[in-house]
Amino acid sequence: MARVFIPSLLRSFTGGSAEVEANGATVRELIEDLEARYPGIRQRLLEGSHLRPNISVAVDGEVSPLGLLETVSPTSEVHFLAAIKGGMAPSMGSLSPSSAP
Amino acid sequence: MSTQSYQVIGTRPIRHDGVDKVTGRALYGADIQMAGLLHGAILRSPHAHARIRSINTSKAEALAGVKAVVTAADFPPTGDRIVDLGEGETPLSYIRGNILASGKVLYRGHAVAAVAATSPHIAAEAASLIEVEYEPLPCVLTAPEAMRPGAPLLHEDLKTKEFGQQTDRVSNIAEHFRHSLGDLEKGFAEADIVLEREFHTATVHQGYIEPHNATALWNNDGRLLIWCSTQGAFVVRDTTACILDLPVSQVKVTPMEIGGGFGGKIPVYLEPVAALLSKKTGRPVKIVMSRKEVFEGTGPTPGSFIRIKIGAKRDGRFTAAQADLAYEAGAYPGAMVGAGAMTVFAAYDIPNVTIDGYDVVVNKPSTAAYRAPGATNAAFATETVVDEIAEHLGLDPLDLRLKNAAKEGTRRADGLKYRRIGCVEVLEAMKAHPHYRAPLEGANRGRGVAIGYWFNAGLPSSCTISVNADGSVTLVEGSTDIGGTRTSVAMQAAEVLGIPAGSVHPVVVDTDSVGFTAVTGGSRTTFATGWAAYEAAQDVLRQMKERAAKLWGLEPSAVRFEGGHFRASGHEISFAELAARLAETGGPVVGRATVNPRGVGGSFAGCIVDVEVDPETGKTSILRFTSIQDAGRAIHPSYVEGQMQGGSVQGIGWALNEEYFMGPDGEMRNSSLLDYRMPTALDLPMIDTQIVEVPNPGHPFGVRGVGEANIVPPPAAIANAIYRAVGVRMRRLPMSPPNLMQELWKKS
Amino acid sequence: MKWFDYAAPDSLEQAAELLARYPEARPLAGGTDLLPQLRAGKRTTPLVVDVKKIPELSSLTIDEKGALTLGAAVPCYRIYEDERVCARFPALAELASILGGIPIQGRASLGGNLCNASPSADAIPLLMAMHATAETWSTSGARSIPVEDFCIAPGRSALAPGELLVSIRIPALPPRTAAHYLRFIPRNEMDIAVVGVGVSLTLSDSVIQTARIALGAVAPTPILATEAAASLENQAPTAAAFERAARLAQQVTRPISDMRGTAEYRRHLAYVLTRRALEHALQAAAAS
Amino acid sequence: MQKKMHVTATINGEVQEFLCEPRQSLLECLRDILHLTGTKEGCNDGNCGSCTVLMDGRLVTSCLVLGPEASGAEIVTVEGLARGRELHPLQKAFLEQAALQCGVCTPGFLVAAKALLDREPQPSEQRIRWWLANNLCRCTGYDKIVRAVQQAAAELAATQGGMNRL
Repeated sequence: MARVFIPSLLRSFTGGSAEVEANGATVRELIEDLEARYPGIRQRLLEGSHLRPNISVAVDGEVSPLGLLETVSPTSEVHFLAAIKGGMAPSMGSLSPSSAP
Repeated sequence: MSTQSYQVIGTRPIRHDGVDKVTGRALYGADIQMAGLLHGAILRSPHAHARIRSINTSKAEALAGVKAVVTAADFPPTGDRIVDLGEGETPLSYIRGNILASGKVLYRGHAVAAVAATSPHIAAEAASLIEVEYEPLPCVLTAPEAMRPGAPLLHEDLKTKEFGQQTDRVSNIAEHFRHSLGDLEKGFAEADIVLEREFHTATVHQGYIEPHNATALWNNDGRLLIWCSTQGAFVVRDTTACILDLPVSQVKVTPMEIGGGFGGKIPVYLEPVAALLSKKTGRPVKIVMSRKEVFEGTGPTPGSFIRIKIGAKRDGRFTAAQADLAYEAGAYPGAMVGAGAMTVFAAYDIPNVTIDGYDVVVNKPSTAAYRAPGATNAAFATETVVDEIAEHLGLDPLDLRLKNAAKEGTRRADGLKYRRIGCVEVLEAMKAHPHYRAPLEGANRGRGVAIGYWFNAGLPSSCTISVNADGSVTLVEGSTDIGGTRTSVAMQAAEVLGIPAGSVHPVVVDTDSVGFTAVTGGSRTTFATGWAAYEAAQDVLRQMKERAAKLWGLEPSAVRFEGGHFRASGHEISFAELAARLAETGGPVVGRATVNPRGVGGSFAGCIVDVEVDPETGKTSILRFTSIQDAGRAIHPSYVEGQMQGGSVQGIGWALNEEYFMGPDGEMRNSSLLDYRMPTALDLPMIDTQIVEVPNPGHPFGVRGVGEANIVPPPAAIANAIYRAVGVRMRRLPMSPPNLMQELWKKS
Repeated sequence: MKWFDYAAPDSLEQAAELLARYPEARPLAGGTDLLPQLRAGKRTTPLVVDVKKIPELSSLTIDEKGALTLGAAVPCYRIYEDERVCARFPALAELASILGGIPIQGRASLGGNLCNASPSADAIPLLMAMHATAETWSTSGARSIPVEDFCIAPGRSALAPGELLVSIRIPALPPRTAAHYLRFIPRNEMDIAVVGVGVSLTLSDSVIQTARIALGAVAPTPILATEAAASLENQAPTAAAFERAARLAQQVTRPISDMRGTAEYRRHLAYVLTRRALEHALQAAAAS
Repeated sequence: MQKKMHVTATINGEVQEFLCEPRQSLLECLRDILHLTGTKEGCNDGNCGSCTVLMDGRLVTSCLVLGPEASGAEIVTVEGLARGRELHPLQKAFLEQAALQCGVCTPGFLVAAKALLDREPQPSEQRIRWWLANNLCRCTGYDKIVRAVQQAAAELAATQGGMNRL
């Protein structure tokens, strides 16, 4: 199972644990598995079927440009990070649609 | 990572755009001339915080030569939306609000209305004839002030977010987040020494010499054409399309040469306004900011309040560290506090860490990135506390840093583990540098050191490379070239193709003519666009091997490329010779690539500085300065050195004199290059550099971004040097003569 | 910038006539203060009168008594490139070489610096210390105004409407006399004085015969520190005497706090710079 | 009545005539009327040096000169430094020393440095810094600019101050 690191502000869902385990071949599947174990956490990570715009995911230490589609192996380390506004990667031009309803 | 020796990489060719830039031929945004061109001017708020009661434009419209006036009312009626321009969810009203204020003005200099006229003088005069009735409101100018309960609110609808989750708390705190690692209490309990200090840093500006400018033509076919000075043409395209509610394909942005950016030319200010004026007049409209507008109406980098607490064992080993970072976002959410949190302890391996970040809105211009945004503020705090710990424990400041230095496998407080980094190598190079051991004699002189980190960005870049029959290639890219990246990108293609750098002709093109490319920022261009050029060159080679195979009647797999020649058993043809025969072997060869790379390698930079303080005036002079940085692999060492020198001097300016000097009414009192006091040639010695190369395993040539980390250490290093010179610890930036004198008085 | 007309008269009479006809007209010498002020809207004018073609304003002469008459529009570089000025008025040449950067010195004049009447003007404290007078002309004739009486408020001079500054007259320095201007700026160039001090000392045998001390940027106009100067007369030029004079000079300051420094800081600098300027002047006077 | 003025000036060796408003600066005249856009505006109040030109052999910031004041004057801008296809030694040195990054301050620096070398062919580092103190560069930290001026001075000395001195 992949090791998932829980940011401090979401640890209320994991009973205070900073590090949990979850299954899944992709980040999307991993989140589904996390939701089964820690109900409510999905809603803090996803908005509809997308990763929340303020959250990015890192697999094995690399912030992934693929997000939910990124593949995960059973030995992976997965981090959910508060995406950083201004001056950081996402603000410098993304391929996101120019507007969302 | 290849350890082969390179033909092009590491050499110092003349930059491709050099002749145009030394002869005055290079065309920057303000140089645009076109038939029927109108000139725009913007009316800006004289209040830091006020409700707009009414705007009367009739007198302006009546002035001879005036062709149009626009206000926020001219935006399409689609303002009540949440949008995502890669900054996260943001109300469109915030994005538009910073372009032209609606309802309220939130800082002095906030754009309220704009005019297009037949000359810049008439436009400016007309703008002054627009009558705006304001209801002034109390303003808040610093983070601690704005966070206080009961503080005047900038946005009545702004509710604090905790890790992206909206709460019901209405306040000026747009966002709070926390990184934590280990057990903080346990870590401090283990420490033999715990120091806790508070720091204030002033708002500072990037200070690029070319003011913002934009020219727009809303063409009769409905397409919006824009020429401007920007770090990212695609960002301008997407943002302008979003603001004006247009499909992105209806906007074409042509990036002109850019006279400096440093992060400050990522946001959009003028383009949508010029577009609205063009829409009303049917003519192209150019707007160029004055220097005062640049200071008051664009995005400086946040002022901040920082509290740092570090615990260490007697032997110097850090056991715990805590940081509170409150950064001033300016009028709209989005301070660089996330990056500040990521970098505040980034140079150290500390087992127990908690970092709290606060993004706080205040009545100042909406902040923008500035070279390693957020990191310089944070390092000023951390690196001066580290220096104090070294003093208390009687350790050499570099030994203390080396003892705790982050290395491959170190886990940062945000959870990520470092891959191969050069922190230790940079510290060792500092220690070994002759400057560090050179005698420093004389009264009131001192030497300081500090280290800084910037993590760098990847992000998408696209390139095409067309092979010319004369053996040269044309490289088309979307990265605006601010400091010589045409050349550092071209050199990577040249290396792959086995041709001289001068045989690659790089061109930076508009948004219709190249694939999506993110901004020139985040130290990413030589890394990511260079990588795209590498991949496009590989694509060229693959196709040319097929052509060679066709010439020789072989399978492409039989053809090798080495030393600039295609070879197969018994056959050999140079790149140039084969280029001349493309027509007969199937037509043109165009290589293409688009990358969105992982493998970004962060960069560490350190500096050693000697200062002399005049204890009677508080003035600090820089006697000697050495900058040392891990470049991964230096593609063009002269321009790597140039980045190190430029970043260092911006750091020196930030340390010593630069600040937004605000009156209590929110007026910037020093909004000119006379009183903002960036360093001149006469204020500096030569800036010595030493490039450290710890190749980044994530990049084909080992490149790390070098544009930013160099600005991070100087303020802390200078503070540490000042302490050794005159015995006072400076915890407020700038360490200007009056501020330093204040501390000297307290001491005596 | 609002529209204005431009005229470049080539005689004092023509200029005076224009200034009489357009009381709001602004004379233009180097333009280094006037143009930024017009652009910022701090001043408006219907007519800019370029005075550089008027011979009296563009001449630099030293008369038989050794007095210097410096045309109001003579740019700084002509002062420090003039060997006679460098030899006889070295402090003035040095002042001209620190006023703005080289391109500013290509245009800016001490006359303009005086007429701008800024509390922090670099030229004024030194001119005051050197007993300079402002020579003016208008349709009602010529007059001579001591420089210490020339500034009446920030940005306002004693010039009457229609009156033009023609030249600055600086008497010859007596033997064993030296002047010095010292200012404090955070950068090493391109800055406005946080405080500026102009001094002159005349030595006689082993004592100071006369002294003059003027300070800039510590009051609404540059001021003379007469008591401080008087305290030096007939005193040996010792560190203690300079210290005492500097403290007295500090007492007459009435500084404000602004982006260039607090009132407290300015008062402190007034003391430090007065002391240092006197030390410089002493060395120069002793050597002369 | 608001009337434009007729100005005749020698610009980069050629006599030029143009009409300008009295309020237009020499900088505006060069850029907007004569389309000599090599001279840049950075601050419009004489504090950045990007618009530095030579006027009758003297360095001036062209933003602080009114167009009509140029009447009869001889102006040299960055466009006038090269002799035909031959770059001025300063231009070559700036390229070889990588003394520019964004390049927007470069025209002003080149003109200022030329004025210095015309007067002081062998300036010390301190004299170079003194002469260039009115020109702000935010990219380079000045190090490579100072070195480029030193290189050009050495080259000019080697050519006996002859052919390349324009």
